[in-house]
Amino acid sequence: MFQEHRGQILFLGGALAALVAGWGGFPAVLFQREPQPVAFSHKIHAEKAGAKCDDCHFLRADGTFTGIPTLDKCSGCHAQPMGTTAEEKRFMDRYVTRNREIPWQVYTRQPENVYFSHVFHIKLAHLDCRQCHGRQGQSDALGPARVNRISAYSGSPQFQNMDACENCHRQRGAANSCLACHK
Amino acid sequence: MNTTSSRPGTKPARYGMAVDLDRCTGCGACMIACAVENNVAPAGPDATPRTGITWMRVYQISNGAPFPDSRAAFVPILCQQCGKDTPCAAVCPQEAVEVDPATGIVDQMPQRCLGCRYCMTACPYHARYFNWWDPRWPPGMEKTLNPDVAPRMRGVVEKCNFCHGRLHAARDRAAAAGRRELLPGEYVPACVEACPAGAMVFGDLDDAASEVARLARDGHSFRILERLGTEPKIYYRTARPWVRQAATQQRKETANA
Amino acid sequence: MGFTRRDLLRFSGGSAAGLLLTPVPWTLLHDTAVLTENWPGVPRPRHGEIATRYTTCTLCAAGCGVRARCVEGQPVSLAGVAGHPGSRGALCPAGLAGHHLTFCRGRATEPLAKGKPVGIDHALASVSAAIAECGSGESVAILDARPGRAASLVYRRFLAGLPKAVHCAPPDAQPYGGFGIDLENTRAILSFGARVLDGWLSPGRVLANRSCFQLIQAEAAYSRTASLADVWVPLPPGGEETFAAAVARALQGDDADAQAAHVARILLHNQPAIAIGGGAAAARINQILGSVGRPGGFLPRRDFMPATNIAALPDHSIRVLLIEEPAANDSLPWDVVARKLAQNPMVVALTPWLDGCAQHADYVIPAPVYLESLDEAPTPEGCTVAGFSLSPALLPTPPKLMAPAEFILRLAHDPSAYSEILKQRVAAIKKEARGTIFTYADAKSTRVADFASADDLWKAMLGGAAWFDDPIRSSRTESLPRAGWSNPPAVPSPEYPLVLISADSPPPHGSPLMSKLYRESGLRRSAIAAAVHPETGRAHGLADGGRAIVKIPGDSFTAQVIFDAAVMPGVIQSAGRASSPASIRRA
Amino acid sequence: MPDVDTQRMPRGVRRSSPRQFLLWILPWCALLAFGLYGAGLCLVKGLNQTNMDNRFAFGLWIFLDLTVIALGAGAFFTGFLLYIFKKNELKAVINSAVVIGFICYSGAVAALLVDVGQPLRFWFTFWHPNVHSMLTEVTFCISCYLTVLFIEYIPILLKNRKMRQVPSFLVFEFELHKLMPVLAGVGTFLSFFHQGSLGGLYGVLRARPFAFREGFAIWPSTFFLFILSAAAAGPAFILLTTWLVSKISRKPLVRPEVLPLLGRISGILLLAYILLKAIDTLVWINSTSPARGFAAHQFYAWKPFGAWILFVEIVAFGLLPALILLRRRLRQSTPWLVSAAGLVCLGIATNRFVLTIQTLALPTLPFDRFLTYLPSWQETATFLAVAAYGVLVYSLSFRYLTLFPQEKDLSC
Repeated sequence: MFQEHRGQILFLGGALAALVAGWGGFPAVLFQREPQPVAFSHKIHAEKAGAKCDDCHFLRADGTFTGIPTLDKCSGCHAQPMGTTAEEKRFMDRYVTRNREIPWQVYTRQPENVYFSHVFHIKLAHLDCRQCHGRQGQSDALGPARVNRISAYSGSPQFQNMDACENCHRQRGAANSCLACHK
Repeated sequence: MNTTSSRPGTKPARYGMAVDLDRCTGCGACMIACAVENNVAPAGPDATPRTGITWMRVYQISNGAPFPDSRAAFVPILCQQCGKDTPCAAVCPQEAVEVDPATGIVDQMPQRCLGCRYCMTACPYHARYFNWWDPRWPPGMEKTLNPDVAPRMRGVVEKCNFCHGRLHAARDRAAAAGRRELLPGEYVPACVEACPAGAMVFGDLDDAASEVARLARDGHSFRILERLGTEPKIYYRTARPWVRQAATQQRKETANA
Repeated sequence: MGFTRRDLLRFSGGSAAGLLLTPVPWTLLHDTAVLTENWPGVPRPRHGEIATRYTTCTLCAAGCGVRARCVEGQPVSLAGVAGHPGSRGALCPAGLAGHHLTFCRGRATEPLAKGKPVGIDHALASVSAAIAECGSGESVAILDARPGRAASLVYRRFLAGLPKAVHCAPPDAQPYGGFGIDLENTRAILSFGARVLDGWLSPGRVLANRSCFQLIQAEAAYSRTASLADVWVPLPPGGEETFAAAVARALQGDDADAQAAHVARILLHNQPAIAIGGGAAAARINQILGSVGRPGGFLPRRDFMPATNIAALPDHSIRVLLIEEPAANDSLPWDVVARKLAQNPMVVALTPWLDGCAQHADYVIPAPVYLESLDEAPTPEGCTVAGFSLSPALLPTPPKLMAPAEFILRLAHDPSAYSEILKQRVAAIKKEARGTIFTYADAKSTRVADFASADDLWKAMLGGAAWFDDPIRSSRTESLPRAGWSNPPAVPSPEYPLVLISADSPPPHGSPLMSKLYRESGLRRSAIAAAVHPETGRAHGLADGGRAIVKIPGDSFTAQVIFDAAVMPGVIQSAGRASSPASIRRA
Repeated sequence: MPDVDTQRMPRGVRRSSPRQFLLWILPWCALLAFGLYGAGLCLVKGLNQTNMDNRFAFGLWIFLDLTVIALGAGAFFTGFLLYIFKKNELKAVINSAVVIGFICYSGAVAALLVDVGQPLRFWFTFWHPNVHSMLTEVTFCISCYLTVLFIEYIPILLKNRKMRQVPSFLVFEFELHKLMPVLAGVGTFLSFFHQGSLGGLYGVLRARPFAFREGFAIWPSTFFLFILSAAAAGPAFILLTTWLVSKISRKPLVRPEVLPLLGRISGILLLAYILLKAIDTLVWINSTSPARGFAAHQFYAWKPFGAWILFVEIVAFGLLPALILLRRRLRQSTPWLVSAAGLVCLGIATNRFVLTIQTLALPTLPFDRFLTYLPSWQETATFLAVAAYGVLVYSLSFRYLTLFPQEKDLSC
């Protein structure tokens, strides 16, 4: 039985092996998981500090976006420990006391050649943060960022790829020439 | 090309430039300002005038008279932002070049570029430049790069895009003030800003009130290679007949014979 | 039976087929293509808070106002300051890329003694010792790159304490002495080789008035200015004196050759007119034109600090020479300096560069370049009123670097820092309470008197501001200094049948991006280019674009030949070379 | 061991000894290796290894591609005549034609991959095609046609004695054979298109008046001229190679009437081409070019490309060989026939040269200069690599495969 179909079986075996490796192993290998340096909870800050998004992530007067706040924003409140958690203590003596900036892993880091204007989407298109960033603002813990080992671009689910941008722009009849969003 | 519409509520502009050849002294400030603004790398060790990258390039032209009657004039040549049958946009095999209907600016996307250089053969102004080398800055000088412009990589074509980074910045400032429309003068390319002679004027050619539109209509104004019918948006003006002739009329003699 | 080769083929065939149904090949295809966007070799600009800061350019004597765009404090581009009274919102190419100077190669990074690193204190000690050893008849000299600064005062104070000392300046440092040029009202300029349209005074000021004056360029070289002037008088090399005399005769109504007469006519019909650049020659013509002390001519101003022209010093008189090398734009003619040095002299170079006078120096004291330290800009060259502005640093000062003034202060055992000297200068301005302050940020002018205190004034100037004195109503009409030196006539000989002249010398130091002008576009000829008239070239067996060897007395260099019908026959035009007889042959 | 070697050869034909054959291919292998090194430098260090520049953005390689693809046209055109026009005499050369076609096209594609600045992005053209671009048309057609040629090459490969021992291959080959006419049809269609779009490549450069041509619909006249010229050059090149191979291998390969037939086909097409080319040139001189502000005579005012090049291209390398090939008596004499075929190929090369190199050398800006360009050794090496690759593939195919079915009968 095996002998007479030996050829086909071997062929199928090869195909099967490839399928398993390609669908199972490959993605795991391709993406590097970068854990966040600090266990930060948007949820707690939203509740305790009553912080809105743009308390920490705000637009400058010239329309540019600050993105992730720098350490001094944190040490504004965390000059002394607010709580008793070991995690906060670690955070305190690692960054605040040493005054070292926190090397955050950005989920939505855009490629260098992308010009994304927050001010346009917020002030003129009146988009809500959630439309792109999902429920990140309510999250209790920051998951690791996924970085493509080859292209070094963010592979996180929150990462907006060009198709997503283009579709939305097309629906809203917004500009979709190359240099409208690239630089 | 997938440029369907401009931003809703904004009327499309047709940005153009008027260059006064009688004011230009060929100092090269525009070329330096351009390179600084657009993160153009300094010359590699083997670069020549034929392999260098100068989005803005000032040519010296002569009245042809020998010593002692020679006179010189200077003609800044940048991408002429052709408005009709744009030669480079038509030939790019993978939509790395397109004309933005919202601004009339001819966009070049180095990240989409294959580096086939077909567009360079198509451009009669030789305003397109190829990255023959990896871009290299002296150690530490990367710190001075402009964050509004993405550096290019080896093996792709680049060219003037009217300092698109400045357009983005201007749009951001306007948006921060709740405006979609840009006010005249809110957006000016680096070369125009840098010209110490004030020889260059930039603006919306469709805005009849603008200085550039007025100069474009001026009797002394002309465009280079106008008869190719590609509707370039860079206007030159001079009151000196020989300059106009040298800049517009094909030479008859065999210069290299 | 075992695993045959054919089996292996079957298996791999199967896996190959299977692989096509997985994301592997397509993802790899995509990601490798994306990799080309940010592979090594493509730098990543730094992002962050963008701020505008103001300073004043010290690269040359023009003192232009500068607006800097900074990212995270690092200047990424420079531009002029709109409405600046001196520079009219313009910068020259070198100024536009001034923030790159700090990254140039060939920087002096630590004190050197005969090329070996030494401690700064050791350097100070040995220089002091050398000064103490100075014998009679031997003098200590400081070569002041730009007399008239607060730093110059420091130098003078130090030298005053020495038995025999001289505060001197490069040959062409003070072409107009205590006078400024009222360019705004000038109708004609006769220039003897001055680069009027190519770096004279401040480009903004000259070009803003270009349409108002006739420009007659008298020089042998077909320079940038000559090629654009209203009239180009191609003088034989070194023929300035003769031509000036002819023009002078013509101006006084005596007969002269047609060309001189023509020039004289233009000068007379376009009053007020001035002559510049030709030293004594120009001075004589200005006397006849009466252009000294009248509007549209040379107007006296308050702050003149005369420094001795080093070329005028007796030869072999200097035992210890401290040279403050100009920052970028103009280099020092070393041969002129060398003649003045006594037996076994000590030369101290206070310079940012290793390739300039540092090569001839016993001690090199590394100086910061433009934007690396708080500096000052004195009265802009050719300004009709006194002026002063600070040049606040936009970059951190590298370690081990020391501003020349600092070094002299230490030498004089003066505890005060250079910044305090500058502060005193500002305080003095406040005390005299004359003139106006132009602040860069808001382009407003305020009377000095309206500032509450010297401190306010100091703060304002640190934020970017320029002080300009009130014009003075004196009728001083003493003649112009005969400063400035026209090249001695270079006489061709059988051995050296041609004359080598300089045209549009490139700045010795500048941003790497200057390659755009000199190497990537051919807009300006690099130092290796030698332009000759085609006939001259053919007569000497040269080919256009070919290489050639140029011989001058005691030196020779290879150059790239450029045939240019505009160049004077019998002349070799090469950037950045002193006038001299020369011969040329194919390499 | 020669016997093993002979087992691999087609039955009933005699081939040179392994030693001789080795001596023959060794230098070509060396050349190939050297060329690959040059190409490798260009890929690793970038195109700064070439002497191309911003003005001479295209150089030796594009000239090579255009010429080689024109010469390779014999494959499609012979197939076209054989399978669709049933010119069965051409069966004698069709295999050789297919191999030559395959060599030319694969060579051209390889050169193209070295020529682009970002080879890793090659697939962008397929993913984000700009349908207005002639180059897109070229890329699509050439890659498709290369596949076709490959499929056409397979049965020739499978006819090899060793291969025939695998039963499944036999079946496969038999099936493929039924497919041949279809493939020939597809191939012909594709070829007509990309030969044309190669011509369009320069004809559409509306801002390069030396190259620009008016045309019909979206296609400039060069589109059609290229098709015709390629169709004329293809057979001529096959004629040339067949003659060359039989000279080198010292064997009759095809019946005496085949080569003249190829010559006649080439002659007829060439004459038609030359006439149209002449008309096109006149129209260009008198209307197209002046209309864009360029008096055509200016283009020829620049040394070294005087009007002589026009004469050479149209008369010496065009009209002359056409007339030779159309005279029955001259056709029958091999020297005339072969030299005429040679001239045809030269003519094609000249035409492609003028369109690529001369177009770029000529200034368009009034104050610009005429430029010259000499390829660097890396460029030349890559060029030679393609040639060496061609010779090797052909030699191997000739030794082990049946390129000329009539050879067997003729040799015994």
